[in-house]
Parts: sequence; C-alpha cells; structure tokens
Amino acid sequence: MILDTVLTTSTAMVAQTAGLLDTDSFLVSMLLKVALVIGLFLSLPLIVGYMEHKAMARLQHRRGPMFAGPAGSLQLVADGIKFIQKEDVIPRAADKWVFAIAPGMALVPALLIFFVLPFGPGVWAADLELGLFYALAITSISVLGVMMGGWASANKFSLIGGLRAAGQLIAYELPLILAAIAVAVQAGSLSLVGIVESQATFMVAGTDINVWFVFPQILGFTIFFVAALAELSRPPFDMPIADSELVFGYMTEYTGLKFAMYLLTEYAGMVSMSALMVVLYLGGWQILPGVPLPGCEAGGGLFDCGVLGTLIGVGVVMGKILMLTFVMVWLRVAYPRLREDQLQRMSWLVLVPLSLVNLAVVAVAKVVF
Amino acid sequence: MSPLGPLLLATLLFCVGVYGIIARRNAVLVLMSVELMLNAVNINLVAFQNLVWVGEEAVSGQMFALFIIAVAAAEVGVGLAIIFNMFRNRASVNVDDVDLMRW
Amino acid sequence: MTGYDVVFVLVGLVTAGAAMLTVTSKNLVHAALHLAVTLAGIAGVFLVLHADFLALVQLIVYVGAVTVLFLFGLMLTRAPIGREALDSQNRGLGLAVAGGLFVTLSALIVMAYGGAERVTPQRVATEDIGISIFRDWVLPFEVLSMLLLAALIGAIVLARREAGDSGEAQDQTIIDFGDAPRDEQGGPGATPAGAGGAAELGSGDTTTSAGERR
Amino acid sequence: MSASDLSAREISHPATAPGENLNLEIVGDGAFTTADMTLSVGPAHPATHGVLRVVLEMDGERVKSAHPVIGYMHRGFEKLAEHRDFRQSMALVNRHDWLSGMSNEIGLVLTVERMLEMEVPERAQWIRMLCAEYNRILNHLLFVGSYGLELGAITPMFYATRERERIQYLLEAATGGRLHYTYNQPGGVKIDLPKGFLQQSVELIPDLRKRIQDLEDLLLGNEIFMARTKGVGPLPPDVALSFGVSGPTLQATGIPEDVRVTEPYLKYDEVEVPVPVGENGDSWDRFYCLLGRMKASMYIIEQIHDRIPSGPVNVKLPKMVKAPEGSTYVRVENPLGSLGYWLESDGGRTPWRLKMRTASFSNVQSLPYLLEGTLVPDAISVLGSVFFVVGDVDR
Amino acid sequence: MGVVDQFELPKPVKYVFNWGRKYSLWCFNFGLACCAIEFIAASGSRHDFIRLGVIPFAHAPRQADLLVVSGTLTDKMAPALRRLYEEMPEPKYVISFGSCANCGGPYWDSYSVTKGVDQILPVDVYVPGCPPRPEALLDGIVALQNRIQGESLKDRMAQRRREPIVLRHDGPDIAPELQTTEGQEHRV
Repeated sequence: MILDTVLTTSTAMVAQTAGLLDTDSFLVSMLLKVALVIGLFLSLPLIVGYMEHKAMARLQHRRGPMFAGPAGSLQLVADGIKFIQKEDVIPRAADKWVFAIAPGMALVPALLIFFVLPFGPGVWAADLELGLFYALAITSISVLGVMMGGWASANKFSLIGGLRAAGQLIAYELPLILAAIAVAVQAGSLSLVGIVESQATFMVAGTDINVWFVFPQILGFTIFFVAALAELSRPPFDMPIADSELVFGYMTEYTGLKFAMYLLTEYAGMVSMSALMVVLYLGGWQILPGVPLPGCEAGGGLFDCGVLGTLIGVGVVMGKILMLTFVMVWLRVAYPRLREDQLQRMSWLVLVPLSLVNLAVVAVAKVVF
Repeated sequence: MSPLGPLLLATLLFCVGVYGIIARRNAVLVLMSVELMLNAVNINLVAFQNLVWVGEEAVSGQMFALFIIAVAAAEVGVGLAIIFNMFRNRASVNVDDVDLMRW
Repeated sequence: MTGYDVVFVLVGLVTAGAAMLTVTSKNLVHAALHLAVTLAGIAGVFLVLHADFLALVQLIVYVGAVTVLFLFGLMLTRAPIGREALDSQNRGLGLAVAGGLFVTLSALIVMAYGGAERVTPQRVATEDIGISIFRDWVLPFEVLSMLLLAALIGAIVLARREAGDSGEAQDQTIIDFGDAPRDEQGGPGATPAGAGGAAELGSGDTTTSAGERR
Repeated sequence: MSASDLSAREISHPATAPGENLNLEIVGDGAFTTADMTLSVGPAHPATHGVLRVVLEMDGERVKSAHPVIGYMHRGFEKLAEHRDFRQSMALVNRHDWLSGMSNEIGLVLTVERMLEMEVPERAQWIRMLCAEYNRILNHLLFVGSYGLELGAITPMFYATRERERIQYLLEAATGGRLHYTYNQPGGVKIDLPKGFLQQSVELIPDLRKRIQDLEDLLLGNEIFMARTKGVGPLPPDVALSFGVSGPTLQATGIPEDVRVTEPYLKYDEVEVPVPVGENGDSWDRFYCLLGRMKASMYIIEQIHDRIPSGPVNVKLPKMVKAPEGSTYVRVENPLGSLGYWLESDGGRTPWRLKMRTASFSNVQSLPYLLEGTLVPDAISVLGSVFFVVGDVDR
Repeated sequence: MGVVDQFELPKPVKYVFNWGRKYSLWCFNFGLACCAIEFIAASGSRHDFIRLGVIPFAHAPRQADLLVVSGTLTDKMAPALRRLYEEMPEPKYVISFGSCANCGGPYWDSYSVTKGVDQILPVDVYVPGCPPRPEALLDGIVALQNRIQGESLKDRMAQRRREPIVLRHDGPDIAPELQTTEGQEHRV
C-alpha cells in the first residue's frame, strides 16, 4: 500500500508497465496530489511562521513585521528570497558531504509526513492502512538530519546541539507513540482517516452524545502535545538550539538555503504535528462534535462532500492547526527553557508512566464498554 | 516477482557482515556488522513467507523478523553499554585489545 | 519485469552498496551513516515484499533508534577513530571467508530457487499480524518483553557511571593549551562558529597527536 | 592578540576558590583527555551579555573548571581620568558601568566634594537620590529581562524595555540623557528638575509597581524558572565575603550589607532603606534580591516624593575646581554592589590617581568557584545571575 | 549565491531580490558597551525594529546579514570582530552604531581603544551619538534599506570600498518611513 503510493509517484515516468498505471486519470490525480502536498508543505509553514511573528509581537507589546508586504505578511517570503542569495559557506574543517546532505535529510521526512495527513474531506494524498504508524516512523528518522548537521559542522556548539537533539528525540518518542497507540486502540484503526471517521461516530457510553477523543483522552492529548513540543525542539524544550547556551545548536554553521531548509523543517514539523493532533484528538474536519459539515450529509457525512463542504472542511482543519500552533507560540512566549536533564527526567519519570496508565485505562475501557 | 532477488541480496548482506566482523577491529563496527547479518536474515524470512509459501495462513516469517528486530535492538543497547565500559576502562574500543584474560 | 522488480533492483543496489561502504568506510561516523542507509534500504525491500508493517517497524527501531544510538555513542565517546584503528590485519582472511561463503550460498540459492515461478508477493493485513501475535505467539512475545526489560536494566547498569567513579581517571585537571590555536583558529575570537570539535571526531587523530605533541 | 598569544600562563591564574588549588600542569599521558573538551564561551557569545570570555573545561556537559578572561572591554578609564579635570571626568565616569551612570557620577562627585569639603544644597542631595534610585530600577529591569532571556524566556526582556522606556523618558526630561546623564557636578546637580517632573514621577510609581509585579509573576513563580534556578550555583556567605562580592549577589547569601544602610551617604540616613536578603545564595535568591531591590527603590522614591525640599540645587563653582593635596575614599551603593573611588590629588586640576573598586569586578571573581561542577545550562543560569557589567569589570 | 552576484540581473528579478534582502536583515548585534543597551531598546517594545524586517534572532554570524557594531571596540577585541565579520556570508552589511564605533568617541585618547571599526571592516552606515537614540538606529536601518533597494548586487560584490552613509544630526527625529509626512533626504 505504501509502496503503491511511492511507486506511482517515483517510478511513474520510467516504469511504463502493465498493472501499475492503469489509466491516465490515475496518473493525473497522483501528480495533482503530489503538487498539492508540496504546495501545502511550502505554504503552510510560511503561514505558521507569520502567525508566530505577529502573535509573539502582540503578546510582547510590539507590532511585528509591518513593511514587507501588507501588514508584513510577506516577511517570510522576503526571508526566503534573501536566503537564496546568501553565500553558501562550508567550514574548512567540516565534513563536506555530510554537511551538505544533512539539511535535506531533515527536510525529506518532514515532507513525507505530509503525504498521509488528511487536510479535509478527501483532501489527502494517501489514506494508508498504517497511516498513523507511518507518520510516527517518519518522525523518528528526522533526527538523523539533525545529528548529521551537528556532527559535520566541526563546531562544538553544533555537536552538543546535535547530541541534545538526539537524546531529546529518543526520550520523547516513547510517550508520543504510547499516547498515539491509545488513540489507535480506541479507534480500532491505524488509518488517519479511519480515526477521524471513528471520532465522528464515537459516543459517550450509554448515550448518543458524540465526542472527540480529546475528551476521554485529555491525559493522552496533553502527553502527546508535550511530547510533540519536545520532538520539535520548540520552547520550552528548545535546548538543542538554545541560543544562550549553544548559540544556534546544530544550525550554528549553516548559511543560506541550507539554514532555510532547517527552518522550514521546524515549521513544517509544527504543522504536521498539529495536523496529527487534529486528526487524533480534535475530530479532523468536523466543526463541532456531532455537527456534520454542510453538504456532507449525503454519503455518511464525512467524505462525500460537495466543493463547498470540502472547502469548509479544509478551513476547519487549518483553523485547528493554527489554533494548536498558536498555543505552541504562546508557550514559547511564556516559558523559560528547561534543562536537558530535567527534560529527560520529565520524559522517563512522568510522561512515560502516565502514558502507560493512559493506555491501560483506554484499553480497559475499550473492553468494558 | 521472483524470490531469487531478495534471497541473493540477503546472502550478499550476510557475507558483507561476515567480512566486517572478521576485518574490523573497532568494536562498534563489529556490532554494526552483526546488525547487517541479522537484517540479512530478516530479508530471508520475509522473502520466504511472502514469495515462496504464498497463500499460507500463518505469518511466521514476519513474526520471526519482528522478534529478531526487537532482540537486535536489545543487543545494540547492551552491546554499546559494554563498549562504553570497555572504552572507559581500557581507553580503547579495539576488539584486539580486549585480551585481558588471555595472559 | 514488473514495477516491483524495477524498484527492488534499485533499492537492492543502494542497500548492497551502502552495506559494503559500511564495512569499508574509513570514518566511523560515515560507517554509521552508511549503516542507516542500508537499514532504510532493507525497509524498502520489505515494502517491495509487501510487508508494510515490518518496514515501518524497521524504520522506527533501526533507523530511528539503533542508528541514532550508534551515532550518539560515537559522538559522545570520541573513540580513537583513525583509519589504522578501524581495520585489523586479517582483511584478507575476511575477504576470503566472506567471498567463499557468498559464492557457496548464492550457488545453492540459484540451484534451489532459480526456476521458481514469479509470484505476486502475498500481502498480510496488519490485523492478521496482531491476531497472530496475541494468539499463536503470545508466550514468545511475553518472553521477549522480559528480555527487553532485562536489556534495558542491564544497559543502564553497565553504562551508568557510579558516583565517585567519575573522577578516577581525571583527577588531574588537564588543560590542553597546545590545542588552542588549532581549535580556535586564530582568535579568542569568540565565536560560536569556530572550527573545532568535529575535526577531532572526524579525523580522529586527537588522541594520538595530543599525546605525541607533549 | 590572538589565540596563539593565549599562553597557558595567561589563563592559568584565575582566582581560585580559597583553599583550592587548581592543578594546571599537564599531567598524564593524555589517554583520557579526549573525553574532555575546552569550550570557549565568548567574548561575543550570546550568554555573556557583554564581552566577557569564559573558558570552560568540560566533561560531557559538565563544567570541570571555568576561567573568566577579562580585559576585552578595557578602555583605560583610570588613566584617562588623570588627564581630565573633575567636570570632564564626569562624562567618562558614567560610562564604565553603563547601566548605572547616575550612581557612578554620584560616587565621583561625593569624592570630589569630600576633598573640597564642600557643602551641597539639600535639594540637590534629594534629587541625586531620586535619580539614583530610578537609575537602580533601570539597571535591575535590564538584568531581569536579560536573565529571562538567558533562561530562554524572551518576553521579560520586552516587558522590561517597555518599562525602561518610561523611566528613561522621565530621566531624560530632567537630565537630557537616556543612559549617560552627566547631571551631577561638584556642589550639586546641573539644573533643577523640570516642572511637572515630580507629578509624573508620583504617577509613574504605581504603574511601575504593577508592571514589576507582572514580571515577577512571569518569572519568579514559574515552575520551569524555579527548576532552573533553585539550588543552582549556591554561594556561601563566607566565600562571597572573601571574594568581595557585593550588591544583590551578596544580599542573596543572607548578608544584609548595603552601603546605603551601613554607611549612609546623601540623605539615605533620613529615609528607610529596606534590604532584601536571600537564604541560600543560589540563582533564585539572587534574582529575588534583584526584584526586592527594585521594590525597595520604589519605596525610597515614594519617601523622597514626600520629603524633597525646595531651594537651590547647586553652588557656584570656581572656574577651575582644584582638589587640595591628599587622598580620600568614598563608597556608594551602585545597583550592582558597592562602588568605591579612591582619589589621590597633588593639588592640581586633574586627579593624580583615581582608583576604582567596582562591584562587577569582584562579582566576576566568584565565577570559577560558582561554575565548577555545574552543567552548561546551569553555568548559563549562574552567569546571568551573578550580576556584572563588563565595562565595570574591565573599566 | 555564486550566480546571482556574477551577472547583472534583469530588472524585475533584481527588484524582487533586492526587496528580499531589504526586508530580511537578520541582524547580529555585536554588543560591546553602552550602545548595546540602546540597541536592545531599539529592539524592544517601543521602538521594535522587527517592524522593519530586522530580525534579531540570528544568534550566530552565519545566519546574519547585518552586523551592528555597537559600542567601544578595544584592540583586544578587534580580531574577534574581524573574524566574526569574516564568518558572515555575503552579502553582508555593517552598521557602526555610536561614536565609539565610529571614531573612538569619548575614548579618543585611550591607549587600548580602536578608534573606529572602519579600520578593520567596511562600514555601510555610521550612526552618530553617544549613545545614539534608538530612533537613530531605526533611521540608519531605513537608510540602509533604501540603499539596498537601489543597489546592484554585482556592483556591490565587485567593489571593495563602499561609499558609506553618514546620518546627519539635522535629519528628522524618526525615520521617514515611520513618519506619515514625506521623508527628507538626509544623507551625504
């Protein structure tokens, strides 16, 4: 299933063999989906970045970017254009190949996750049977790019940053996965679309009140959110790039486009983690629990929406993503940074046990009700 | 597809692993070579199940592969811990140097 | 030739090449990175064989955890990683054994399966794997969990540095001023972006050279 | 000056803790040294706000020893002062500790006035106190902000600058300067406070109190902040005294030393000066004392509002101020601790020697003691909370 | 880089590229002395140069486009500054902020002070004052931005010495772009 997606996209041009590409329209729709995913991958992080600029500014009694584009909305576009023009410096002591590949290694997983994320009714590139598992697996390999960059830079600050990032990612992957497993248990599915679907039909036991998984699993949601913050190295867990200690962590030596790739990775990670949370806990493109989208009443109420319904659905998902990313920005504004060992202690002594308890409770509840 | 390809690839990986174990003397690299061999076995198991005994109900091949992956992870954890200890005690991770009991 | 074959050949070539680089690489960290490519390639092979679940497990456990653990260890210990330290004297022996083994085994395989008919790989639903684990394999599964627990504890105990154990080798404070110019390349200049650390890690000559220079 | 000039000798004589002898000889065959790493933090590292350089010997992330390297900001003030008369020196003296220009000026004018045995009008003394206390709040606000920044909280800095702007606006109205006032002169202050100054000042204080409460809520009670600062870098009182540490860093160790109380100058003996003290001398206590001192300053300012008399603000000075032959030493409570000027005059129009004892210099001396054995993030936490201004260290 | 500064770009492309550089000045504050405090004030809530696209989140010189040297540069510090400047990738801009950085300022006769950072690196904008007000920095930034909008990257890379912008005291108090009225020409 995963392979089919990959096959049709990557070998569409070379493998003109029977069985793979049955119709032209299939190819076209596949290309469209790839274009859509890449478009979202390049645009959503910019929106989140702009939101961060402005939200931070407002929370700090400032105005934020004002002159690049209307109300500074093109600030990140300007940044991008600037990065293209910057000199590409590779330190002499650096390991050139690893140094050059590392940002790409970080960027590609961030892009790959976007292929399974549902951004609205029918708006996804692939609905994998193992979608959730796929997303978590891809998340776990993004650390390689960070470690490679940290090591290859030939800079002590970079090295420590890379090591911290690795330790942090390993530590927080466990609670993240355990929290996600609890959702999968409750939904009885690993498919992201299937999880959204099961949230639409999940009732409080004994009644017909529809709720999202965030209500029965508020603990799991909290754990997932905290672990996601740590995975993304967002404040208050931004030790790998702690400016006052490590200058810029693993990014210290990176210039121009390579640095921009790391930045894009960070913001794309914010988007994909938020989208995962929306899917897992916040009911996907449902406006409110039990309220179907307009136009979607026909085919089961979730997938067969008209154009209007689809657009509204996408809007709802984007709104929820922005809401979650805003909370991340809010935390950045409000909190100082933890210490590395405190972070590890918090993961192993608090989050992992709690997520195990959460999983056990959900499993028991699933059997009992 | 034919089972020949995966089986040959697995053989190659296994032999590369054997070469690594014999030729390398850095303990970490030896550990890596062991991982290569284990993975070669995994390919074999999956290939036999999915390509050779097609249509059987049991999923023993994948099951074995899963167990091997889990055991290998444990092995790396303990193995690296042992190597660190060795580095700490002997300031070296050469397997040739670990001959304290020999003489 | 189906699309699967094409993909398999591509993935297989990458995997085999990366595996060979893993055992011949002169640089320890490069070896670990090649290993990561190899393991990811094997995940690709699993995909071709329609073992999706296994492929993702491979990604999470091997690429996401084991390789990272290797890299972590290498970067943390700064083991002597010079070129001569990597290979032992019996490279020829290794080549002979591995080559002989490969020829023998592949000949056997070709004889046994050379004429096997082409089949579409069997797809096993994830659900079936789950059912299988908890119906047919539950005892090994529990034993495995005990093993993992034991390994976890064992690794912690082994790697843990006992209190008071740390200073033993370094009760003298050693400030390596001899390294300062090379570390910082002409300036207490301050900055972050100095060339330093990984040069030692990468070329790995620090241990010896620092000792010799004195 | 480059790294190659940085011989072993140069770094190897940092002040060590009393009774502790760092063995800087290169010993052993180096087999284990590869696990250690020398990290040179600064002089342009974000953590050292200013250009202090700290060389850290690290084992993993643990600091084995730390050696501050000072002198990157040495501008030769003491020498320059020998070629400027007292009124000209005033322009330089507020620049060595650029965050507390007013207190520096007061220190120097008090020294000169004591040499000249000059009577200063009452109102001038009260105005000096008022401005000095505002200056103290300005200084502490910046440290509150930058300390938050070092721990990864960005917002306190912005809140602090906002309040600083308001105070600076006020002081600018009186003195004409935002940072460097050059407001004092021997015998008083340059000009009287402008009309409406006191009114605005009275209105400002309640606002300020509210904003500082906001800052306190944002940091002091924050769980992460507490986790990062409680018990980090504790400084025992006796060690602090032996290093000559003063100001909030000393008060945090539990010693209520404050020159305004123990050796009052200006009119500090006529107002009540609360002195906050800490318990353990750790980073949290130091930060707490910083906030406490701001509150104390606001309390003092309110007392000044009630008691400031009217009258002249300066005396007529001769064309050339010549200090009589002799020497004197005056110490005042700078925002960062006790500041002392020792003035030796040969009767000329410039000092024969003007020697400073600055708070920051002594505070920095305690760094090797404090940083040893900490983790890098804790080292940053300590660096930020041992309050110093690099210009004040290097002069 | 590498390509875009080798050739004279077509006008629309040049406009867009210049626009990008103009509004994305990631700035590295080489805060040395008193002026650094005014720099902080300029980044703070009231003056907020992030409005102008000057992002102060570049913690390392590698990501910076704009180097603001604020404060007294001593001879001991000078090599570090030069090295920092070298570490910044092209195209890079330098603002000398404050009298000390411009010419030594009140330390003109000190034995340990470098009299002017232009002795060791090319300066684009001199902002006078001791210390200059935050508004003066904003003014300097806007002047620099106007220059960036009009410049040709190829020419800039080709020339070693640049004609600096010196802000005069008789300019408006606030940068023209921040004013509602028409800005005046206020540079030499």
